Amino acid sequence: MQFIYSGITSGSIFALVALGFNIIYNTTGIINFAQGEFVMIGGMLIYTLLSIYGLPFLIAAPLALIIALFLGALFERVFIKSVRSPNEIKLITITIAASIILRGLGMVIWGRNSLSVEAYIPYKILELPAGTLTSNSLLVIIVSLITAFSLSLFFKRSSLGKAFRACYDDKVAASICGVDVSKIRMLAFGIAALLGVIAGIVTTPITYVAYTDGIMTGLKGFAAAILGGLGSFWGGVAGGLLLGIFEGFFASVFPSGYKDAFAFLIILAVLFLRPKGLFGKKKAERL
Amino acid sequence: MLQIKNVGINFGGVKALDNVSFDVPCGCITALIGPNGAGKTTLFNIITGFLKNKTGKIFFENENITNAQPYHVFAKGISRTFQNLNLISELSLKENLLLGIIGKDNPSAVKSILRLNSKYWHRVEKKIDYCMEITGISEWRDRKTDEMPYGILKYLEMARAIINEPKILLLDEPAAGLNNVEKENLMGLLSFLINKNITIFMVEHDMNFVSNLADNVICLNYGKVIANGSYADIRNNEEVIKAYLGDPDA
Amino acid sequence: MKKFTLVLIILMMSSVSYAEIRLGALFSTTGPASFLGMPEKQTLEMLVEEANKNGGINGEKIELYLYDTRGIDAEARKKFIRLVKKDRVDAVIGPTRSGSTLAIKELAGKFKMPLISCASSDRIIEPINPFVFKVAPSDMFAVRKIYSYLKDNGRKKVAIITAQNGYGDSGRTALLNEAEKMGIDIVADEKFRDNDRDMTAQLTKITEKNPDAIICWGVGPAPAIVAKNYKQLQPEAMLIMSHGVASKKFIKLAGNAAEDIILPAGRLLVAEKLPDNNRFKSMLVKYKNTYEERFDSSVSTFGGHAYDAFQIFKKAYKISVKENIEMIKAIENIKGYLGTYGEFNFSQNDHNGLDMDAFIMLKINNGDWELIN
Amino acid sequence: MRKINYPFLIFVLIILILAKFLIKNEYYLSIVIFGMFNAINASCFNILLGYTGIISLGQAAFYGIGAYFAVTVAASFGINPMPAIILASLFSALAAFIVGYPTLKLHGHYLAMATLGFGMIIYVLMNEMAFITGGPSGFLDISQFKFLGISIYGEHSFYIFVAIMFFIFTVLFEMFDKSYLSYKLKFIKESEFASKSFGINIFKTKLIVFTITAGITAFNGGVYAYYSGFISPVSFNFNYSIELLTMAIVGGLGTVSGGIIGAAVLTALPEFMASIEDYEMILYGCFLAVTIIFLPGGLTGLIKRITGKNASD
Repeated sequence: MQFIYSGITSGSIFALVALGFNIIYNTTGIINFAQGEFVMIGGMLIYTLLSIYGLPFLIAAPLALIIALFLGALFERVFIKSVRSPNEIKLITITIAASIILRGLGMVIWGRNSLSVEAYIPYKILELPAGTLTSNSLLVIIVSLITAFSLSLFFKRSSLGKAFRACYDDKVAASICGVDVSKIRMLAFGIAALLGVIAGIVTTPITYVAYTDGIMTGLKGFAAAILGGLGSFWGGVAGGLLLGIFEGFFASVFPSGYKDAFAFLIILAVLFLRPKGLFGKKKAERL
Repeated sequence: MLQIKNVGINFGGVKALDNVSFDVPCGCITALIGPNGAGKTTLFNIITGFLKNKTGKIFFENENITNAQPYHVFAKGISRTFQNLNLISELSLKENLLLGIIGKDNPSAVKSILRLNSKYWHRVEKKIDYCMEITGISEWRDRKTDEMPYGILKYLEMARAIINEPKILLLDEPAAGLNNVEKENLMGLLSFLINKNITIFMVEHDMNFVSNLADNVICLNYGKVIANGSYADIRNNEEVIKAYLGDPDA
Repeated sequence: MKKFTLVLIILMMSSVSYAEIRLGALFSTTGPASFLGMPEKQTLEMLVEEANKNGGINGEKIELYLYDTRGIDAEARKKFIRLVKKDRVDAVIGPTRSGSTLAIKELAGKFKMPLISCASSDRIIEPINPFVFKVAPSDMFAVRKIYSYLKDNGRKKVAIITAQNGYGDSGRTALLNEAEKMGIDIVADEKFRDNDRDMTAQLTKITEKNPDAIICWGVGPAPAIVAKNYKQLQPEAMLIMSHGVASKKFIKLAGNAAEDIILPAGRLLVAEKLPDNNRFKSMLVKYKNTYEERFDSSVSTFGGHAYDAFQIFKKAYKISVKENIEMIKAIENIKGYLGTYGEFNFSQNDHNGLDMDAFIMLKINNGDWELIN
Repeated sequence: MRKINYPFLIFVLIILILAKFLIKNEYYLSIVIFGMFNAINASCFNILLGYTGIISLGQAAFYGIGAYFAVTVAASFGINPMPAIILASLFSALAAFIVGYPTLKLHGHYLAMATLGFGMIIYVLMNEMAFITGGPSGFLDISQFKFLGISIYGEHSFYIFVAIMFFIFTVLFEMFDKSYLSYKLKFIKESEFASKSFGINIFKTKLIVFTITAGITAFNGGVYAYYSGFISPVSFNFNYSIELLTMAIVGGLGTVSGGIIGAAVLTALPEFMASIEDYEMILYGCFLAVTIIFLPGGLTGLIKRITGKNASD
């Protein structure tokens, strides 16, 4: 049973990263391979603000989020918008290039060691049926869920959120209806970076942060997004949680060295049986 | 020649095609008309194997081709054009024509890489030249497709569809987007093809074009065949008029 | 292609500068093992600078050629050939990782280039290659130290959890091999990846087997997560780590969870706490203080490897000049060198020169190391 | 169909021969050798992505399968290196066939994920099947490379062997590029819909291409294993697949010279940047980004634009 608790903890992070993937995918059709790097930057930012500048958490966290939003938008302007005659492959590669640059910057600025920050809430072990959970893990889960819910509200209710959805459905139509598609794309990257930084902030006290962390976080998030169905909001969340639980399950049932292999095997199986992911909807294609 | 029997398909509850049956007779031009969303292109896609129909059967020369793979359908001698062209913009006109033929002949890849089948390629070059000539696009043969006007591309698509010498040609709105001169030329080309014993089955909106060419007209509306006959019959059919002009009683 | 060859030709013609002693070094200063390679690099640069300030070796200045292997075998191979063929060094220190060392082990023999590795795998010196040495103690010694400690405390049922990398694998092999010989019963054998974020699943599985002790073998942040998860699950068993975490950074990462963890490590960590009559003390304290002062970060035993490697090179160079023998023979003649990891006694059949004495057992207490007997 | 670009092939040949005689330093030879290994892999990747539109992020896995299979089979059954490499190549092709059968029905990002997942699984197997592969510590028991009774050892003799192999593959790639097959693949890449309706069995074609490139990559991997004398899983992880992707894109997708130029530049570049260490990663990323943003056709496209002639066709 313990694997479910641990799976949900790591899964909720995958979910946040997967959401970042989905938001960018939906508005721009790009898979942003630098999404994991945003998580790394988030951890580094909160470390800098808390441990180096000594700001209180309640100032540091919002500040980090604002920086994230700005960083994401800048990312889009510098890397994505400047690509001439963009196509899928070029855009994927430019995000790979960007992730290498971000990683290099991370190394130069923050060094090679893993960094950690003090836990935000007092450490407590919660006894649950057939397992335990720490208060900090619970915080991760709660923050991830709140973020997902408020984001979904944003997309459903606010007019800006509706503009996002319009972009997803039909870019040309959206621009005709007065939606500034270019601005929406920039904002999409901003929000994706925001999600990454939130994930980075909540995980750093538990799992630390090092400049190389982004690659694997990104891949797991991508896997979660694909598992849930690329572009599907709640699919991404479910995919993340499922991936986390799968990993925990395989680690606790099979020789744990093989757990990643099994997790990816499940993803392959899902792709073969349901090529659009577990919760993905098939977008109607005109032949 | 081509028999459609009780074909039906649903798109998420909407009956896109409902119990459609008709024959496309050999050696003449059959036109499929109907308002937008009537299911014309859907039917084309079912015939060519891109969509799997839920019910009904399709026969070509008395052979069951229901739910066959697209390349099987093509190999039987059914060639088609598209509403939105589907040309390869990065390649030249000549190279685009190649697509029409290699899928049919399936020349050996190994021989091709080792350059052992030069005779075959001579024949192919000749065919390409011929098709370009009859469609009148020879002078642009080495130009890239993305720098050509729409009319030329339309002809290129025709050329690509006939280069493999099909038995039947499915044309999806061949006259759409062409000016009057181009339409005249197209009519000439289609008559020429009929003389070459190629059956033509086309979706077309331009009634003038249909009236001049079609021996046989089928009208679809809301996925159902509402009329089937000569152009004169169809023109006076009440249901067809209703479908195009809307039901005055409604 | 044209440009590429042009640059190649230019590079070929531009021969390198002329220093008296050329020392090559390969460390993994980027990539996943960079937090090991960095202190090694810093230590070596510091030592070379210091040596040159004091007139070099035998009055000859040392020129250091240092490259990053990025933790990749192929990169280590390329850079090693570069050191040998382009920079024409006299000896090479490094690489950081066992895999990278193994990747160039044979080449070192072929090029007759003395190589003093900072990696720990036994396969570096077994089978013995006359040109390849290592200064990191074998995992076997650490394992023996741990097992004898456990036996002394009457604990025989052991669960192991190792990292899925060269370091963890080499430790795991030693743990499994020595267990039989020393009568230890291994009840669980689990693994984790360096970038895993949660090991409670593996630890729960281990706990179900009721071991007396859990041995975690890994480097970097992952063992700190193991320590935290261990605290969370509160098993009966005691937690033992490897010398891979022997650095203040580990205590900082694991925080409270690091308390009471037992590990084998080099004396460097507890230099100040050693009794004054300890023959290692003065040298360890000196290195520790200079390093920490200069780089403003706490010393790690991995940096100590570079320290030992450089001292051995220095000694060997002096011997080889004095007695006019080859460098490798000179290294084999080094006896009784007091290094960060103990007393090195090289011989023709022992290219490591250390024994079980390399390790002492430490306990983490109040965020600091504490010697235990 | 189209004429073979003989000047290009002769140019490559001259460079290879010149390099043999001009480069005496084994360090530079080793870089050229690595460049050629990378070039073959990047060209295979280019055929997949640049010609056929299959995005395969699992190429490193095939490279690894080739390397591991060749040396383990040779070590455990006492087979000579060359037959072992050929067996490895066939085995990898078989693996590609089995994996490709379900995966190649997928498209775009889903295909990327599937191949990436395959790469991850193979990586885990390389680490965990220690009884065969030696696990994360690597595989050391590699015998000396012999071909036709000549033993090949050291940079100089390996240079000759790898250069010949590289040239043969380059000629084959060039012949492939000028054959109708490359059109067939380009049709598939540009419009699956149109190719399907003109009788091309897309799935079969893709499967064949995937299988053959996997075989070539594995062959290359086998030779690499013998050249390097030691292999460990880190050489065949996801990062290498990404490196191949960047090489093909920097060089220019859909051209024969693309993979070669990309591999040459990106193999040589880090060697020149060795002195700036910390900033190497940033510069590498910037170089990549600048190429993508400002050079749509990659370096090949740039060369074409400068010389005004076609470097590849």
